[in-house]
Amino acid sequence: MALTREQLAQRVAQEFQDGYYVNLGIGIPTLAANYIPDDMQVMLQSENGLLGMGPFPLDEEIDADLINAGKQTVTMIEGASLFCSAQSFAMIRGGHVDLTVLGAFEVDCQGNIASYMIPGKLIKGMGGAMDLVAGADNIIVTMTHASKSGQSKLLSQCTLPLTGKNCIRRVLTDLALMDIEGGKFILRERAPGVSVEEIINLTSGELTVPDHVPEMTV
Amino acid sequence: MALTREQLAQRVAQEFQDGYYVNLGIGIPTLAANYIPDDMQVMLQSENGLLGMGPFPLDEEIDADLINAGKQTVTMIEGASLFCSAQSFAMIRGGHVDLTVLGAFEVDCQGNIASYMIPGKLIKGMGGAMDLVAGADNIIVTMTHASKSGQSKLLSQCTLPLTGKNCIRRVLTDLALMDIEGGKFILRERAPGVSVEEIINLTSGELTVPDHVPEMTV
Amino acid sequence: MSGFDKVVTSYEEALEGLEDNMTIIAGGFGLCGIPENLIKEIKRKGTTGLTIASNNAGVDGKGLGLLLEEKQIKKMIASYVGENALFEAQMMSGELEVELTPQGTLAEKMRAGGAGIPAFYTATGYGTPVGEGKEVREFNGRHYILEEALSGDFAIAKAWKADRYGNLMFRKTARNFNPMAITAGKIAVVEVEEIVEVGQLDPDEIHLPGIYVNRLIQGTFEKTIEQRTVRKA
Amino acid sequence: MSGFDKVVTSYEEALEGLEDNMTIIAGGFGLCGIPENLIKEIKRKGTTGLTIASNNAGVDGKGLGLLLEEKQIKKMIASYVGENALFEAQMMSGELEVELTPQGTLAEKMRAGGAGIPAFYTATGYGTPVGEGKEVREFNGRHYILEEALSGDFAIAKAWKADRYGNLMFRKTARNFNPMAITAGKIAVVEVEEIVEVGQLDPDEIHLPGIYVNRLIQGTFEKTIEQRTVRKA
Repeated sequence: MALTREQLAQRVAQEFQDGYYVNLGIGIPTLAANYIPDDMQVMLQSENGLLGMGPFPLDEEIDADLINAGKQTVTMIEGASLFCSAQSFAMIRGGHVDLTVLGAFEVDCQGNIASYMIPGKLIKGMGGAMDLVAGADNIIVTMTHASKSGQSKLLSQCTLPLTGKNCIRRVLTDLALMDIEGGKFILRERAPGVSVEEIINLTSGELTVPDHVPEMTV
Repeated sequence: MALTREQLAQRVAQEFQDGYYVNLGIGIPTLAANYIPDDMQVMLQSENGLLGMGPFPLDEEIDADLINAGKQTVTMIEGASLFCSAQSFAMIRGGHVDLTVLGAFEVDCQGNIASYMIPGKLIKGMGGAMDLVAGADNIIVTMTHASKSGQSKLLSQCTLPLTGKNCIRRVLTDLALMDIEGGKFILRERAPGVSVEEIINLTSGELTVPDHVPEMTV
Repeated sequence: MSGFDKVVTSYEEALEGLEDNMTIIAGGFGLCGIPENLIKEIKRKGTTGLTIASNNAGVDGKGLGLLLEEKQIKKMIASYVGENALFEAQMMSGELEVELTPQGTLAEKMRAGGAGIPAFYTATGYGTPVGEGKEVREFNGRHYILEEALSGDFAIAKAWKADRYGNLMFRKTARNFNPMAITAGKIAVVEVEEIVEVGQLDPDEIHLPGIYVNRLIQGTFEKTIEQRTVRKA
Repeated sequence: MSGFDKVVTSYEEALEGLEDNMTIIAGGFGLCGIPENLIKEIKRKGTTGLTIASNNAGVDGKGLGLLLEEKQIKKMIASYVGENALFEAQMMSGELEVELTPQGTLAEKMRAGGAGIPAFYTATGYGTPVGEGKEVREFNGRHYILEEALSGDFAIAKAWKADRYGNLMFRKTARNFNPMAITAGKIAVVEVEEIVEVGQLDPDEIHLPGIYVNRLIQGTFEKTIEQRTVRKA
């Protein structure tokens, strides 16, 4: 079975390590914050100028001056800090954030990512995504493995305008966890109940399948 | 008579305008702070990270954490602000300081300045001087007109390594106030009792002398 | 003797000298920390042909969205413009020129504009449409593109508290682009919630020194929330 | 679960991993805001062949002057080195390599090193010995030189107050180069006068977020004054 949004978030959370500073994109990545293990501290960076983002506020705690990068009202945890956008992206561009998780439209086996623009259709802008993919060594892209019509999103070459070139090393889809190495996808884990054949069929870019591909634990 | 140090400082202070942010170099420039007119507010920038420098402290006010760029203990005026060196030089390099006053070994009629190094003899470093001369539109260089042995310091071309190229427009010496325009020194004022001839004799670079050269008021 | 007192008492005075076809650098992220009254004054003035650099373009009827209604903006330099139907319509019709700039690059371009750095290299945007036509250079085996500084005839920004000399403090994530935007404006106009007397702010706690501020005005703010999200007690 | 607690309890632990021939970025201006105990620990360790970037090189017997005594420094990157006879002697004899860097360029190079900016243009130093061998480029009719970022294996710095997560506050002009130095170190070690519990610092008043800090230690400081100047009451 393909992973649900919650299961994707759970699997993302398995990448967290104690003491990690993490930037989570809008959508599924943000959900991963709900699955931080109890014996672990992870601090969330919001690129609009907050390190140490907490949960959504109680109704009476709402503060228009305290939002996240998705413009949602949020809170701060103890030990949080606030700063300007230049400092925030100094942190990101300078490689000080330990893990970045974000969504995409397409990823290819060169590590290219397209996530911000569908020409003639969707022109919203890249926000902080280009800085995030250029600044982080450790990035996980989360997305569905294929479009609703069954077109693979894991390509030999991205077809949409790129957000970043040769910067993605790990992709988590609803079907599989894959690394990108030497111009190939490498199948690391499959979603529970999903066969290797199904993943091969829905992966358009070159794919290496090790002898043993364990099921994810979610 | 050649101007005294105090008179030089007084003449420098005549360049101040109400609301000016000013960076004063070590030596005579610093003395100019003593001659800020009573009906005028001038704020002193110290490039180690202080805007709004006050007078030296009383003995009981001394604070090792509060010094100026000459490493002297200082105080802050009301309305002062503190910041890091990157911010301090963003201010300087970005042209936000209204007036910079600094000393020099030599100035030439191309607006070049040499102030930080005598090869084989004095190698202390440029500190913030190169940033100051590159960042300010409005700079006054103060120095003696000639060396003790009578060698002019106002040259057609600097002989010492440069602190900045083509950046000086105004020089105040113990004998004269001069502007630099179109590759020439222009004599604007002479020290009380100093003749135009004396200035001409001690100025090595090309000098334009207007018909009327008033005496300074100091 | 006005000295360093930056306070003006009307929004008209705050934006005196703003003319058609000028460039404005604006602070704010979404509708958070935007100079909302200064934007309203630009609408009232009717200044047109503006180039505006701001992370976002407001929403319909709020923030910079107000200036889109009257077609006062000729060009937007922004990182994300997804919340504004009017914006999309004007962009698609070609009435509005748009220069999409990555958020961190935009922040750094503003900072550079204020700090006398004419250009810098960044890996952000290399190999993407953002990098097209820009110089590429390798440092330590990695590719970077050259980005130039941004500065404007005016900066408009919002801070929380200021003293009369224009020393500024910001509040929470309403800080965002405001400090850099201010440094990048030839005439920097800042509106704040509270102006205190000189000497009331701790010099160590000032976020941006008053040297960057030309005009200061106290206003009242709507502070519209874009995405009101709460949790249950 | 150590999480974000950066506190170490000995100077030995604070500089664990510092080896011969490494590069260190150091905070401080003159003797103000220098990491004096970390410097003493480097002397005790006897690490040699060091390249150190710091605005100044201490004075005889104080600050980085301590490391000159033992000839532990191979190369200094500094803007002003005029207070140190030992320094001058070692430089003149060729034992010590010196790269004189304008103060503002040095600050910006450290900031760039921490911020992922590999290089930037500045007018500072154009047409001077500092510009020799560096690329010159014109922007808007003015000449600028290309300066590259600085970063180090270690950063050593001094702050005033910190929480256990390494969120830092500096005091008065002891801030100087410390924030940028910290961002430019692969391992950033900060000594402070006081460590408080997490939650004690106002997030809006933190000068540098703890994300840049790897190790934090509380020390006691001599705070030598170089030029004690007073006025009469």
